[in-house]
Amino acid sequence: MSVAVLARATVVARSAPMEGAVELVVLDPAAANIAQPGQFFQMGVEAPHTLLPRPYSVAAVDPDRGRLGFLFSVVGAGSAWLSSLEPGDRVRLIGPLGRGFTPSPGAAPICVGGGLGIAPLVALSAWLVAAGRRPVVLQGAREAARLLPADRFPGARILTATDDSSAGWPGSVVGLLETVAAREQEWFVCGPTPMLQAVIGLADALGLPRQRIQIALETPMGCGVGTCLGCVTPAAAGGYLLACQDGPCVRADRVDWSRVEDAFHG
Amino acid sequence: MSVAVLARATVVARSAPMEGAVELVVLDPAAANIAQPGQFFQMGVEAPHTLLPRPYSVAAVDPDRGRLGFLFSVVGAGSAWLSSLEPGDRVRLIGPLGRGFTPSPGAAPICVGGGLGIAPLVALSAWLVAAGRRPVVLQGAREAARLLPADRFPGARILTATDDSSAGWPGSVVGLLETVAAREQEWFVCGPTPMLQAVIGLADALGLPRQRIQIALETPMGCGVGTCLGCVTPAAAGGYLLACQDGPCVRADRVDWSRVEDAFHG
Amino acid sequence: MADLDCTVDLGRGLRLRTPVLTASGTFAYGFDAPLVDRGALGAIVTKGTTLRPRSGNSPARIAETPSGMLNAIGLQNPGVDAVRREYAPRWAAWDLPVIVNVAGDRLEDYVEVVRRLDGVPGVSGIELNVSCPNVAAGMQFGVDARLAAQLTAAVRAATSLHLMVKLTPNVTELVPIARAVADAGADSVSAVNTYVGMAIDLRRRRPVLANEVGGLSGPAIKPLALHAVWEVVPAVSIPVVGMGGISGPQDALEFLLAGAAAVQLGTVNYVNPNAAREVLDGIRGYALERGWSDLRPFPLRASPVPSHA
Amino acid sequence: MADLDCTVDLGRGLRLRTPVLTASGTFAYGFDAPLVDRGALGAIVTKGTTLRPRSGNSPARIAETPSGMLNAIGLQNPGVDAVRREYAPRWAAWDLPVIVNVAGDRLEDYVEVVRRLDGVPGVSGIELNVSCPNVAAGMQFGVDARLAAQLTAAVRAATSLHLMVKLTPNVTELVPIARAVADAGADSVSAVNTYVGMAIDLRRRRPVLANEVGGLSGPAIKPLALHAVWEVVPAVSIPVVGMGGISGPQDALEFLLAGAAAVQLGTVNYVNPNAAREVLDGIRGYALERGWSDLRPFPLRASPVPSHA
Ligand SMILES: Cc1cc2nc3c(=O)[nH]c(=O)nc-3n(C[C@H](O)[C@H](O)[C@H](O)COP(=O)(O)OP(=O)(O)OC[C@H]3O[C@@H](n4cnc5c(N)ncnc54)[C@H](O)[C@@H]3O)c2cc1C
Ligand SMILES: Cc1cc2nc3c(=O)[nH]c(=O)nc-3n(C[C@H](O)[C@H](O)[C@H](O)COP(=O)(O)OP(=O)(O)OC[C@H]3O[C@@H](n4cnc5c(N)ncnc54)[C@H](O)[C@@H]3O)c2cc1C
Ligand SMILES: Cc1cc2nc3c(=O)[nH]c(=O)nc-3n(C[C@H](O)[C@H](O)[C@H](O)COP(=O)(O)O)c2cc1C
Ligand SMILES: Cc1cc2nc3c(=O)[nH]c(=O)nc-3n(C[C@H](O)[C@H](O)[C@H](O)COP(=O)(O)O)c2cc1C
Ligand code: FES
Ligand code: FES
Repeated sequence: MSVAVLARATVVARSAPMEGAVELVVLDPAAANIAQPGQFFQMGVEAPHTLLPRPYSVAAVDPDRGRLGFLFSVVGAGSAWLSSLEPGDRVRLIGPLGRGFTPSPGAAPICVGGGLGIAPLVALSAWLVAAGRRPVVLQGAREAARLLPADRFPGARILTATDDSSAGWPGSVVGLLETVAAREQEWFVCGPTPMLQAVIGLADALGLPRQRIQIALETPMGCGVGTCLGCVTPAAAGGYLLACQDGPCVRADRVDWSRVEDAFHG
Repeated sequence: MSVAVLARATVVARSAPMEGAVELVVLDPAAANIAQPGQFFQMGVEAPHTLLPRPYSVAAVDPDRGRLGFLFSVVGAGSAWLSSLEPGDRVRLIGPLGRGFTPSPGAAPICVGGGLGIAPLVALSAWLVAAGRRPVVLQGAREAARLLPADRFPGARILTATDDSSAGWPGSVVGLLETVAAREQEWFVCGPTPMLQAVIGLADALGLPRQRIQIALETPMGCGVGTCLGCVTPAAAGGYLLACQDGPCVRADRVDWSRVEDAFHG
Repeated sequence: MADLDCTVDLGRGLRLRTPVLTASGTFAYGFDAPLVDRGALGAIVTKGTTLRPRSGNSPARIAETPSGMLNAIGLQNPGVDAVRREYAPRWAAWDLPVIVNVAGDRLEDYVEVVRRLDGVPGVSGIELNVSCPNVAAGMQFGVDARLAAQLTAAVRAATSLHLMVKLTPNVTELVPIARAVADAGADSVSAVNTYVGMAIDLRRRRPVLANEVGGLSGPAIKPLALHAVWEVVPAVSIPVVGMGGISGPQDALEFLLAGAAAVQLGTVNYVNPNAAREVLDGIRGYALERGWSDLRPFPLRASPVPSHA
Repeated sequence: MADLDCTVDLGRGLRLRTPVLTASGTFAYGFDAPLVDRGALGAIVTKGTTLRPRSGNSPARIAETPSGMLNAIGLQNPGVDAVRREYAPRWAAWDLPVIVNVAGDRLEDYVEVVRRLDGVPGVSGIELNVSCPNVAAGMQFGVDARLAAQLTAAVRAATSLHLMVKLTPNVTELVPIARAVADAGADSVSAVNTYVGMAIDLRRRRPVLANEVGGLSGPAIKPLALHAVWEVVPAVSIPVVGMGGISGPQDALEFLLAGAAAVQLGTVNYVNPNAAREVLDGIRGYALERGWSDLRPFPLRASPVPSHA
């Protein structure tokens, strides 16, 4: 926790790598030096009537050039404001925050991303490749145009699924996961709640222990650092996990999935 | 009143014609066709936590090219946001609103502007020149760098005053006015309240009837159209004038200057 | 596309073609906001009107605050006689009902104002402002259930017009007051008026408003006003007209889901003259998307059984 | 440049080196906000602490609103015993006073919590949260002068620590309640807690918060909170600690001018971890510009004569 920094970072690039998504690259050397895949940043927004910073997973970490990449969709006033930033503009960043993914050495890493849930997995895939591993990345989207191009995952094996069958596996990314799932794997998952629940169901059916699944949680956040107690997800041990402090990346066995329905806002 | 239009106008130019001021030129053909010197526009601002539109006098009207010019200083969140607009950006405009200046045919027109109070007088001077008159423009500012260049008043006789004596008359623009004041004149005045009061004092001393002075009022505004009753200035007839509906340009004899102290916010 | 039946029957003959009204004090007497699309409106509510003309408070009367504004106009208005003589005849020619917002210090004054408006062509209803926080003693009726009921009953006896009572939110418990005015004969309640607030000028070292305190309106108060409506709706069996901080269709929809029969738009009129049209279109879109043919399916919770229906 | 004496004596031994505190529930127990410059702080106020641990409300617990946020955390906390065993010893090593915010449903629970904190090294004061709007019956003490006084007196008898009573603004009249707790032995009052509000999810057609209603904080409420402080200050002869929507130096200065002895920063901590430092610097700048050597010249109005000084 205590390594997070507060920066007025400079935007160095903005692009639209796929439909419905914006990529923002910012200069924040202190943070780029320490950020881990799965961690997030609180990004200050200066849109009318907004107040709280917006949490975003880091999608790319480049310590050499001091850069961080974020990948997001425009859903409301905050993301709309962020998407209007141009090179040279400044943005307030607090981070890196929370716990990232912690891949274990043995198991075969499978990254499963639904929609913009792919964002933290881009960073994770790059990290795994740099560590000499060969992750399998399963990317699901509504349609082909909303898939991040495969060249964004150099060194990884990339498989895709689309709801409208316009590319890759026809249907849900969980269906695709089913086709490659095996017990000796470790899954890293990010996406909407129904998808997470389907992944848990699949693992249970397959006999893959839940502790071999790491989920990047997405909840409304106030502080991002553990002081507001706003970002809770039901814990298997009773009570709640804080997405910002116990997560966002948590082992799936730590979550009480039977109580999870209400935990997600978006 | 009923001619005001609502537009999402496109910014066509932004510049800094003098220190501490920004000039914004926008495309709003319907409004440019009808705006009169002394009228104002409500400009929508999209800065964090702001709500109300900001009133600005029109400083230039170019019906042929469908353009309006505004001249303003950055004093708070709204004007800061407006000053960040760039060509191509859009801004919400409601106007023209209120009553402009109404020069009478006979008297010699003297325009007296203090600080950014010069803004409406730029438009007025241009209008008078186009009508074949030769206005005298007295411009006061803190220092030389804060004076709008004389070439912004083609066809007018331009005199300046600076508080720090760095250009023109050393001291207040009212002192300068005193040097040229004469009974057969008509004065058009805009500036901070103490300056307005000094002008009234000078006219009274000189014997220039107050109805020969037109003041562009500046008050806090809610609606800009006469529905909120927020923009009041004490009226000589008792009760209040509405700056947005009875003004902003009012004859000085209609104002109760003895009660005016509280009428101004800025 | 099938269209939506947007009409709202507020009772006692006050039928609105749309559930979108303008709020008192933000539309004057209906003559000064030409940019607003009247076709979107169900009714106009006028500026608070008193027995005698009032010149209102000294300036400054308004101040912006974060996502809000303070006002302390002090009920500047031409008095009821000017309203019925000069404005009402013009309203009578409109196809848009006008509800006159009535204010006063004393019960007798309220009654007299309402009496003078009763039966005047062009006047379609009364909104009783028991809550103006800006006039000395103006709070008294609205914060006390007994007094509010007394006032409502007295005014009720003086008019056959639709009587809407406007609640002030500056109370510990709103529900007993809403119930009391309903029981005393109000045909509807509107909620809410402004919240008491202030601002201080750092440079001049004094309150920004000459009146020191003022009423807060605008988006800032929306969550508070919505909660007020949410509380009042199940407590009364008369229609509740919701307002407070509505800045666009989404806010208006929240009030309708909370059970408001209609909404009033206030401060937003200053910011966006298109708001009424956008709100109406937003309501239409939301309802039609769900296959509704009128506004009845909106409330999230069932209404209480009307006690005097 | 001459520096400013920023110390504030809140009474009963609670002396602060600066008038800038963190507000309850926005700083947890002081261990989780490393980016905040503690050098700028006069004290920390902890999360509301109850007799037994509480797991709090179901999510969603927070929602953004225009310039504000709603929260319904539901007093998630580890209970007083964990606080005194695990946290207090760490606080004892700090040069920063920690004020424990205490909450409960029953008078006996409050008293017991306070008793267990009394004399614990590391605990420098109590802030009595009589106003948490999120727990069933949590409103009862704070909205009634008699009950608030009763609670204050009972807690007063249980501790020799500085006792700050935190007022809820969700009342018709704040002054009688402030007076009652002052007379019952409070050393200071803090004002205000959050305002009750709500938000509705249009897509899911239900309240956004699982708890339905929540407390509104942030810049949106600043004009309301400032007014509350403005009202309370001249009514009591004990220090008033102001809060509600302070987002930077200018807001804090408004509260000091209104007569607050110190300010608490809440929601702003989420938005800008530098806020406390910026607020302190702003206070310094304002005072030094005017040639003041301490904070005493701030209030715009003279204080009432202390009744028990
Ligand atoms: C740890 C974490 C990492 C995230 N990483 C990404 C990412 O890499 N790419 C991406 O596109 N999105 C990501 N999200 C979701 C992203 O934070 C929201 O889409 C964003 O906050 C929406 O803000 P808005 O103003 O555009 O939307 P609005 O709906 O206007 O926001 C209103 C409020 O709700 C909150 N909110 C709305 N949607 C969400 C959501 N899905 N999750 C949490 N809070 C929400 C906002 O933060 C804000 O406080 C992440 C969320 C979390 C918690
Ligand atoms: C009819 C009219 C014409 C004007 N023309 C010009 C012009 O041509 N050039 C120019 O530089 N300024 C002009 N002003 C002043 C201008 O409106 C303010 O400087 C501007 O509103 C400040 O907004 P802000 O957000 O930057 O400041 P803030 O201080 O943050 O504004 C806070 C609130 O106070 C109001 N406010 C602040 N200062 C003033 C002021 N001086 N007058 C009225 N309201 C104020 C704002 O509108 C806003 O509602 C005019 C004002 C009026 C009434
Ligand atoms: C400038 C102004 C004047 C107002 N005058 C009145 C009034 O005369 N009578 C009344 O009942 N309410 C009055 N109100 C309150 C509004 O009708 C409305 O209740 C309040 O502003 C909340 O709605 P809003 O947030 O949409 O503005 C006034 C509000 C404003 C902003
Ligand atoms: C997430 C959150 C939790 C809070 N928890 C408490 C609490 O436990 N006890 C309490 O007295 N106040 C609590 N508050 C209220 C704050 O201390 C403060 O009174 C309020 O937020 C207004 O100040 P602000 O606008 O600066 O945040 C909480 C506020 C927030 C936002
Ligand atoms: S976001 Fe505040 S505790 Fe997690
Ligand atoms: S600004 Fe609203 S009446 Fe003039």
